[in-house]
Parts: sequence; structure tokens; C-alpha cells
Amino acid sequence: MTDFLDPLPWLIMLPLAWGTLAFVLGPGRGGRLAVAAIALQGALALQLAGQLIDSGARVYAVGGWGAPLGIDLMADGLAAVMLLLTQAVALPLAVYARGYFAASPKGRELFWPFTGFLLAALNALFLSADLFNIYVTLELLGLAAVGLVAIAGGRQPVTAAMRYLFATLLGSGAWLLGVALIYGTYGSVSLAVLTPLIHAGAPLAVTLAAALMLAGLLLKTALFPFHFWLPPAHGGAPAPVSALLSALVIKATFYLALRLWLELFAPLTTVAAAQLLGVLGAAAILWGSVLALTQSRLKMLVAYSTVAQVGYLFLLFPLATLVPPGTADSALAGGVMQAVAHGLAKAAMFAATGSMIVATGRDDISRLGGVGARLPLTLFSFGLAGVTLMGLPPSGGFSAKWLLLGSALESGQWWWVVVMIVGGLLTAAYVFKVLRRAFLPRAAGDRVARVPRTLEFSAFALALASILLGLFGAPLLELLAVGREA
Amino acid sequence: MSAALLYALAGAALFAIGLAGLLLQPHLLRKILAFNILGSGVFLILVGLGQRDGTIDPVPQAMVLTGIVVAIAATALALALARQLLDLTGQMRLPEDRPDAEPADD
Amino acid sequence: MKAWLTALIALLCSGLALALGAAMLALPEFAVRLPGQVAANLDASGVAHPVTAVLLNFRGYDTLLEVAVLLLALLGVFALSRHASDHAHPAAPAHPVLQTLARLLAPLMVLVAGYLLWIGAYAPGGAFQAGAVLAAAGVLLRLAGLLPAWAQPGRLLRGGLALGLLVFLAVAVAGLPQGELLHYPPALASPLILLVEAGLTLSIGLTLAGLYLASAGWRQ
Amino acid sequence: MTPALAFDLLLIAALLWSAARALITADVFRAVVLFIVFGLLMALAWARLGAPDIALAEAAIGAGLTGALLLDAVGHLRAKWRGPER
Repeated sequence: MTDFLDPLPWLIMLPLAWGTLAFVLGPGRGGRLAVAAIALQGALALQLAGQLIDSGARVYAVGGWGAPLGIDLMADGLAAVMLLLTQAVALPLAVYARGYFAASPKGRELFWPFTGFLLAALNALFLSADLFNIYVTLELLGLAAVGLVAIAGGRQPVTAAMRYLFATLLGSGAWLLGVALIYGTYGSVSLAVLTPLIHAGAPLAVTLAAALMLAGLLLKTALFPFHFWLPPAHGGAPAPVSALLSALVIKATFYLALRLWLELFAPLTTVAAAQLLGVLGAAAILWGSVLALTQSRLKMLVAYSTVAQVGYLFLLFPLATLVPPGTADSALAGGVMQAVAHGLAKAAMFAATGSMIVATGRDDISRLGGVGARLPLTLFSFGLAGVTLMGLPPSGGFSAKWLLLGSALESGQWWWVVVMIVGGLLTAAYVFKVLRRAFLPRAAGDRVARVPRTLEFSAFALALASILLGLFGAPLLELLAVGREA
Repeated sequence: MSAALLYALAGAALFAIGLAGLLLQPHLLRKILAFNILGSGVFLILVGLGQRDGTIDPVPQAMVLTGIVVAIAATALALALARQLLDLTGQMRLPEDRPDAEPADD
Repeated sequence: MKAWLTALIALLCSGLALALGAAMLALPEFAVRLPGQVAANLDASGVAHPVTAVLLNFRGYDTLLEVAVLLLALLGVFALSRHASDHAHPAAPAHPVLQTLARLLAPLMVLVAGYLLWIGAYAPGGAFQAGAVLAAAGVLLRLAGLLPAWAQPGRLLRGGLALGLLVFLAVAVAGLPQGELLHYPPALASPLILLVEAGLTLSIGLTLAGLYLASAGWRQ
Repeated sequence: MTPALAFDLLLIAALLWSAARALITADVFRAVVLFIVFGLLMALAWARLGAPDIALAEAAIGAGLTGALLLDAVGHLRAKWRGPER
């Protein structure tokens, strides 16, 4: 395809360009440019999704060389769903961030360049079909995310950023070692070239590579017990940053783990390994939810909720491994739906949380009294996002958990059903802990200020989207199936 | 055994040394050194295994050049964070690893 | 850290090294071999040196993203130096011999960088090595006290830092009407790659120097 | 044993030794110096692997610039620890 306006390359080039330009423009500048560009990226992602539904998955040879000499990009339904999620979360958050940094300027100087590079890294990662190129996108993503955690300065965020940096570097180090072993075995890093080779036979080096790469991704996705870096990083950053990180960044490495598991390393997967991932997911759900319940800081509660919700994503592995195809399909649909629903809901929740903190001037659950009266729309958004996280109908979270429950019952793995139900109850407990406090009257001496309307409406848009996903999720599942029939 | 494979084996040892240092050393500066050693180990494996049949392979060589630049970028960011942490806490180690009253080794 | 945990980690790391070694000694023949493909396409790549051809043409897209990684790291350093506390310990005054040496060496290093940039098309060298030498000149001048530290860059400097990436992006996108992203028309491949490399040399030099100068600035 | 093989083995031993020493030696400054030595030995290894491009980059970036950054950080660390007393 030699179309100048082909959406696929532009989805990567556009955020790189505006991120760089925002840096040249100067500290704090570039917000309007970013909003306009992300809107355009959203249109490009929709156009690409339309192309895929019409004519199937696409391969794009950068530079015209083609794998294995050159680097290929690949867009299938799964990639397109993640691209849509990314732009759909980023656009309201960009609007939110403009208002947020106007009210709370700490860390605004370099927010836009970092965000531009972050989005470029995400889009590039979703589209890459080359193991070494994915390594570069992982590093771009990791450094952008660490930079965003550190932008506000201060002891806690800098400590969190340092810990996050070591975790993410170790994760990409493990990935690169895997890539080195695979190149050393077969002589290529192209997914399209490697997949048939690995299916034909994999020596010990490739098994080791698979284990290393998967472990690196789990560390970066913060799956229990590798979650130690996440709560301080997501809980300490400015609210728009926390939202981007929780909604999108950890989903990128989950996406890679899923792709490797289902495609490249499919011949190496075993039921035992899949059950182990499920057990870690279950532990994450329970541990994250319980810790969320014990937090006294609002942002830390939401951050621990992310630890728990990541767990649901990994329930898909035991439900999709060596089971009948129909069961696996619905598990995959459920897992991806969970990624999308959590992305929208968690972005909404962190955005609403940020508004509440701006309004009360402190990050303290016990001092939320009066928020319900002063910021009803924000609290409503928090509640709607909570409905999605609990998995109540008609939200996107409900569809996700329904699909996962269905495949758990079909494959006779009832124990995951128990985990999901307990997790839902715990989620309800920590969401109501916040809501209950916020509905109390304002305590004497506390102050609850109004916040800019853009903060309230952008959080609401995200929360509403997470609910509507449940009602209108069918086209998304149709898109997901593109390129998976074979 | 080709010389290239020998260097790949050395790379495996360097990776393990770096990994152990990264996990075991509490001092941030040493963690940064360990990360760089770990990275060098991976680079040796990439080129060493890529050339194990004795042919020079420019593809992994180019990848390592990319990797070296990424490594210095990460190192610079890590050092900036470590210095900032030193300014804020007076320590060059992450808080949990710290036996509280003990000053950084120097 | 507890002794048993230390022992366990040491044991696991040694185990990993042994497993890696065992795996490396049991590899099959390569299924794909790229050196031949690189050689076969070298004429169409616009440069005569295989590593430069991979770096800027066959896998130029990696390099494009990597330049963004480098710039990103500098942004991180800027973001942190912005919040640096201002406890001051004066930098040692530079020795006059060092100053003279730096004045002599710096122009020479700029020349070497230019040479490395140019030779990269035919032999070992290229934008990264040239940029590193430029940066080394900057570090030397800084050590001699001849270059101010820059915690907060002005617009001109920001433009210089971004130039390499912006030129690379423009060249990448310019290929779209005729073919794919980063497609160089064969007739123009040589000059386009040289253009990209020139921009990269300047920006990489500034960025690498900046990684040093921005953090060294904290002490002022 | 051919001279080339002997050289390779010696170089590898030196690499492993300098890497391990850099991580366990008690003094941070000495650790950084050992790391710079490690970087220069790596440059030698790249030359042995027929990778002069990497050798150049490793010497300039891996040992040179990284070393400068590390030494600067050690200076910062030492000044910090001496600072309050003076």
C-alpha cells in the first residue's frame, strides 16, 4: 500500500512528531497541539480498524525491504483493539490533563513531550512484528513512564520512579536476552519467520528464551508477586500520569505476553504453566483487593485496585490453553474485554480521584466528606467506574467477567469462578468505602473547592465509555476476531 | 568451538553476575553498574551467537549499537534519579533496603 | 538482606548461567542467514558499509525509535534537575594546563567527529560514534570550566536537541508517497542517509553532552 | 592452545574478574574505575569479534561517557557526605 495517508505508519509518526515539537515549544507548552493530534490519532485508529474489518489483517514492510532483512509491522484485530483503547483513553485524559495542570501545576513542564513519546511507544509496540523492534518500543515505553512518574519531584515519587526504573530495565533485559537466544538459534527476529520455525521444533535455548521473555513481561505488567513497584509509582504520580500508566502501560506488556503465548510460543505452552499464571492472577486479585481495602490514601487504594484487576487478565491463560477452540475464543474475548474495560474505568477512576484531591487539597480517604455534595459528577464517575471494576451489568466489566465465567464453566475449571466472585465482592467493599466517606457531610475546618469543569466531564466521559462498552461491545469482539480464524 | 561462541558463553556469565548484583547490592550506584554489566552480557550473546558459524553478521552488530545507546540513556536517567534521591534522603539506596542509621559506603 | 536469600539468589543466578551455557552448546544450524541478504542488498542501500546499511536503512526504524529513547532520557534528566535542591559545593577550579589542553583538543575532536560521520558510509564509524566524540568534546570543555552547565535549555538548544529526530521523521514520512515509511528512493538513498546522519550527529552529540552537562549543572 | 585462543580466554577472564570486582569492592570510586576498565576490555572483545563499530562505540560511550557520568555521581556522593562537616 503506497498511500500517503495510510493510517498505520502515521499512528506511530504523529505522536513522535508532536511529542518532539512540544519539547521544542518549551516548558508546559503543547497541550492544545496534543489534544488535536490525539483526536487525529483516534480517527486514524478507527480508519485502520475499518480497513481490517473490510479486508483482513495487514502486514506493512517498513522501508520496503520486508522481513527478515527489514522490519515488518503487523495489524490484526487484537492490535487494532489495543490501538483504539489507547487513543480512546488518551483523548479524554489529554483534555483532563490540561485542566489538571492548570489547577495543580507541579510537573506540567515536560508532561506533553513525555506523553507524546509514551503514546508513540504504545502504538509502535502494538503494531510491531519484530522481536528486537519490540525491545526498542519497550525501552521507549519504560523510560517515558518512569519520566512521567518522576516529573512532579519529591521524595516519594522519585523513590517510586527509581524502583520502577530498575523493574522495567530488568524486564527489558530479560526480553533482550530472550531475543538474543532466538536470533542465535534461528538467525531472525521476525515473528512471521520465527513462528513456523518454532512450531517445527524448539531447542532448549528457545524454551529458556520463552521463559525469560515471559518473566520479563510479568515483571513489567506487575503481576503478583512482581507488583511491588506498581502502587508507589501509580499512587505517587500526578493523576493524569497515574491514569495513563494504569490504563495503558501495563496493558502493553500484557498484550505482548498474550501474543507470545497464543502465537509465537504456542507449541511450548503447557497446562501447568497456564495454571501457574492463573494462580498468580488469583493471588493478585485477592491480595490487591485486600490491600486496597486497607489503604488510607485514595490514590494508593486505586493503585492497589490495579494490582487486583491485572489478576483478572491472567485468568485468561488457563482458560485459553489446551481447551476446545470455542472455550478458548470466549476466554480470549473476555480477557481482552477486561483489558479494555479496566483501561477505561481505571482512567476514569484516577481522573476522578485527581479531581477530588485537587478539591480537598489532600489525598486522604477519611477527609472526603462533602465531596459528594460539591462534586456530584466526579463522584458519580468514580461510582460508574467502580461498577465496571466490580463487574456489574450492564458495564464492560460485566461482559468481560461473563465471558471468562462462561469459559471457566465450559472447561470445568470452577475454581476460577470462586476467585472472580470473591474478587468482585472485595472490589465492591473498597469502592463503597470511598463512596460512603464522600457522601458524609463536610467536616468542620475542611475545605472542598470546585474544580474546572473539564476535569469533571473528561472523567465522566471515560466512566460512561466503560459502561457503554458492555452494551455495545459486539463490534469490538468482531474486530478482535480479524486475523484469528486461521 | 568458535571464538564467537566462547564470547557468548562469557556473556551468559556476565548476565548472571549482573543479575545477582542488581538483585543483591543495595547501593544504587552499584545497581546501575550491575545493570550495565548485565546488558553487556546480553550484547555479547547477541553478537556471539549470531556469528557462531564464523561469519561476520552486521545485523546483530547494528542491534548492539542501538542497545548501547539505549543503555547509556537508561544509565543517565538512573543516575539522575539516584542523585535526586541522595539529595532528598541523604542515601543512595532504596528506603526499604536501608538499615536506617548507617551512612552510604564511601 | 537475609543470608539465605542472598544464597538463594546467587544459586539461581549460577543455575541460569549454566542453563544458558548448556543451551548455547546445543544449537542447531541457522534456519535463516542475514549476512548474505545484507551483502546482496548493499548496493541498493545507499551506503557501502554493512553495519551502517542495517542501522540507517534495513533496520532504520529501530534507529528512529532509539533516537527518541535518547532524547527521552535527557528529558528525564531535565525533569529531575528542575527539582534539584540547591545545596552547593563549588566545582574545583580547572587547572590552566587542562584549560589549554581542552582549547586545543576540542576543535580537533569536532574534526574527528566530522570524519567519523563521513567515513561511516564506507567503513566503521557513523552518526553514533561521531556524536559520542562531539559529546566527549563537550564534557572536556565542561571539565575545563569553559562551558556552562545547562539545567534549563533555551529554545535554540532545544531545537538542536530535537533536530536529528525531526529530520529523521521528515525523511521517514517523505518516503510514504512512493512506497513505505522510511523508503529511500534508490537514487537519493546516499544523500538522504547522509542528511539523516548529519542531523543525528549534531543531536546525539548535544544529547549525550547534555546528559552530562544537565546533571553536572546541579552543583552550580 | 593457539595464541588467539589463549588471548580470548585471558580477555574473558579479565572481563569476568573486572565485572565481579566492580560489584563487590567496598569503595564506590574504585568500583567505578573497575567498571571503566571493564568497558575498555569490552571494546577489546568487540574488536576480537570483528565488530569495530561496536568497539568504537563501546570505548566512547560505554566506557567514556558512562564513566564520566558515574565519576561525576561519585563526586556528588562524596561531596554530599563531606558537605555537612565542613
